[in-house]
Amino acid sequence: MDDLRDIESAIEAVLFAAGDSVSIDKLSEIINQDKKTTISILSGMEMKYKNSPRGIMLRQLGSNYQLCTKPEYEEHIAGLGVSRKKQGLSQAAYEVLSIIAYHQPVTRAYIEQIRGVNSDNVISTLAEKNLVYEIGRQDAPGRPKLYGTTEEFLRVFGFSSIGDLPQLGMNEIKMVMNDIPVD
Amino acid sequence: MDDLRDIESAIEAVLFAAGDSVSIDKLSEIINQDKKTTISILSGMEMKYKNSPRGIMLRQLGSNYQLCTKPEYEEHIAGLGVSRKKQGLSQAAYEVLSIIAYHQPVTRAYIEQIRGVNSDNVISTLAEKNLVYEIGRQDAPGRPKLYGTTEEFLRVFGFSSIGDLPQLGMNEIKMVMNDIPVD
Amino acid sequence: MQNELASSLHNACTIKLDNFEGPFDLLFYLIEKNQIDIYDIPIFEITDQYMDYLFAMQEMDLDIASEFLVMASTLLHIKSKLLLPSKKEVDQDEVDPREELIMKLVEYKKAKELAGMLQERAKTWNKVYYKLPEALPESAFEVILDVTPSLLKECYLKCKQDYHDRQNDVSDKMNRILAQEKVSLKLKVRELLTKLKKGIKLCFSQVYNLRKMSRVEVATGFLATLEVAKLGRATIKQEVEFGEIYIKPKRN
Repeated sequence: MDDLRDIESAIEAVLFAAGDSVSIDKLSEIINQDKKTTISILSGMEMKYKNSPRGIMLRQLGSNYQLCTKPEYEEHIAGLGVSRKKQGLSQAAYEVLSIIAYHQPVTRAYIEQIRGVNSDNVISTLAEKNLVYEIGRQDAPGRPKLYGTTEEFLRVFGFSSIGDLPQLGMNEIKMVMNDIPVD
Repeated sequence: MDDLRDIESAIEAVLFAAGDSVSIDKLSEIINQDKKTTISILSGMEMKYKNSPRGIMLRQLGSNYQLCTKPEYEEHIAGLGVSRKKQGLSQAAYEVLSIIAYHQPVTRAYIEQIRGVNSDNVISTLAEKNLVYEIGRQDAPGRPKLYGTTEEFLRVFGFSSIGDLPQLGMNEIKMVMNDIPVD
Repeated sequence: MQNELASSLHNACTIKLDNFEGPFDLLFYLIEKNQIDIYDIPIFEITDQYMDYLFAMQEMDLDIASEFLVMASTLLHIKSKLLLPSKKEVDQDEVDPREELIMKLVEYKKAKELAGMLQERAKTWNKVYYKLPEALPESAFEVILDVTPSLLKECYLKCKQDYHDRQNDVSDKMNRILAQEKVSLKLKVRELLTKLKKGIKLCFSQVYNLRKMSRVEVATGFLATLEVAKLGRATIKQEVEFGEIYIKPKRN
């Protein structure tokens, strides 16, 4: 199987059958190409889906890829009568999620320091919704848990990797350091 | 929504999200077209999927339509369920395999004479792994089996032929030549 | 201004009563409400407003979470620090007491901004549908052979070398056996007699050493020794069982 179009078709078939996200490693194994080639093929496909008159698209989720429908056809799909539960998150949950997303890996203590309020329950809720998970423990007294965001986080908020998060505030911090005004 | 391409995309999205088959009636309702038009759009799509480099295709099932993978990608899809595990060869296996590789065709007696130990099990294991096989029988008393290496052997070691085996140096060849045992 | 503040506080209490996630949230709300530059917080005003809010909560019999009180004391502390007459010449390097609070507020602001953005993004990406997995064939287990081609050659040469060594070992033994077979008992007797002619006592183990000759040769040597004794050309003596056998020449 050397023809690029045939490889792309095979990937489409595999991702369709999988439904779930499939790792780049697995895909490269299946199409019998090295990882680098596989990644470039997938990137090419991502663009093709985007720019072709298709109802589905390819999404990168960290080191995985998954097929999904394009958002613009939501109403048509709703016509099927499929009910789906919405990810209802509280304001507090969004705040904690943002802090974890930006500062990961991060401890509970750090989150609470930024928010100024106990965040235990909120973290549990986010973990239950599979948006954050415990990625390990900090090498510090008490070995506190470290939290990070999941693939589901990327999926729900439309990021292809953590690197996709908008860069906020770097300039602001600098500014604070330079111009502490006198009251 | 009047653009045919947009309608087709919407149908693809709907069928993808449904997973299952969807009735023509339901589809015509969703795309807001009469049944006849819907059928002709679906037939057109069926042909497009068939003739395009796609991994999926559209199938009519009575009065329903469903997306599914093309049969030719069955093996790739099967690869999803395969988990791979790396495994090495034992020292004994390497020894027997090397004697067979360099001396093929070769009898069990010859292998055992060189190694000085019973090699029955090792040969069986190598045969199970499809690295060696019985290529015939020697025209000698007892008509002993003759072993040789397989295509799988070449594939696993990355040789294109037996000629690709690591070359023996001049001194090494001398040593080997002096000691050919009597079979 | 005072009235305005009072009414905004009233609104705050009635509308947002339970909605503040924490002291930063409340502080942030006040800052936004008064359109204050986050990097230049009028600490006196903000502290007053913050305290007013807490009093209002108290009047309404609401439990005030301890975090809100911690913030109140922080604000009052900053305020008191700013009230102290500054010894400018000495304290050039002293940091603005508001700095830590500002840093925290900036972090909090970032979290808030991202939170809002996440909320927006979720709206879009919630419109996306995924497909359930197909019933896949039962999972198989594939073993990948991890092999090293160079090991083939190494193992082959090792086998050959071992074989070669064994071969040589065996032929040495064979040679010794063959050589010894040519030596008859008669020859061994003659050899021993020659040695005894020197008139020196011999140790059996030195003349017939298993390390130097084969078992058969040593056995033949033993027979030769007995033969010599029988001929009356030597006396044999063994003091201990399994001990050394001494062969002493005897003149006749």
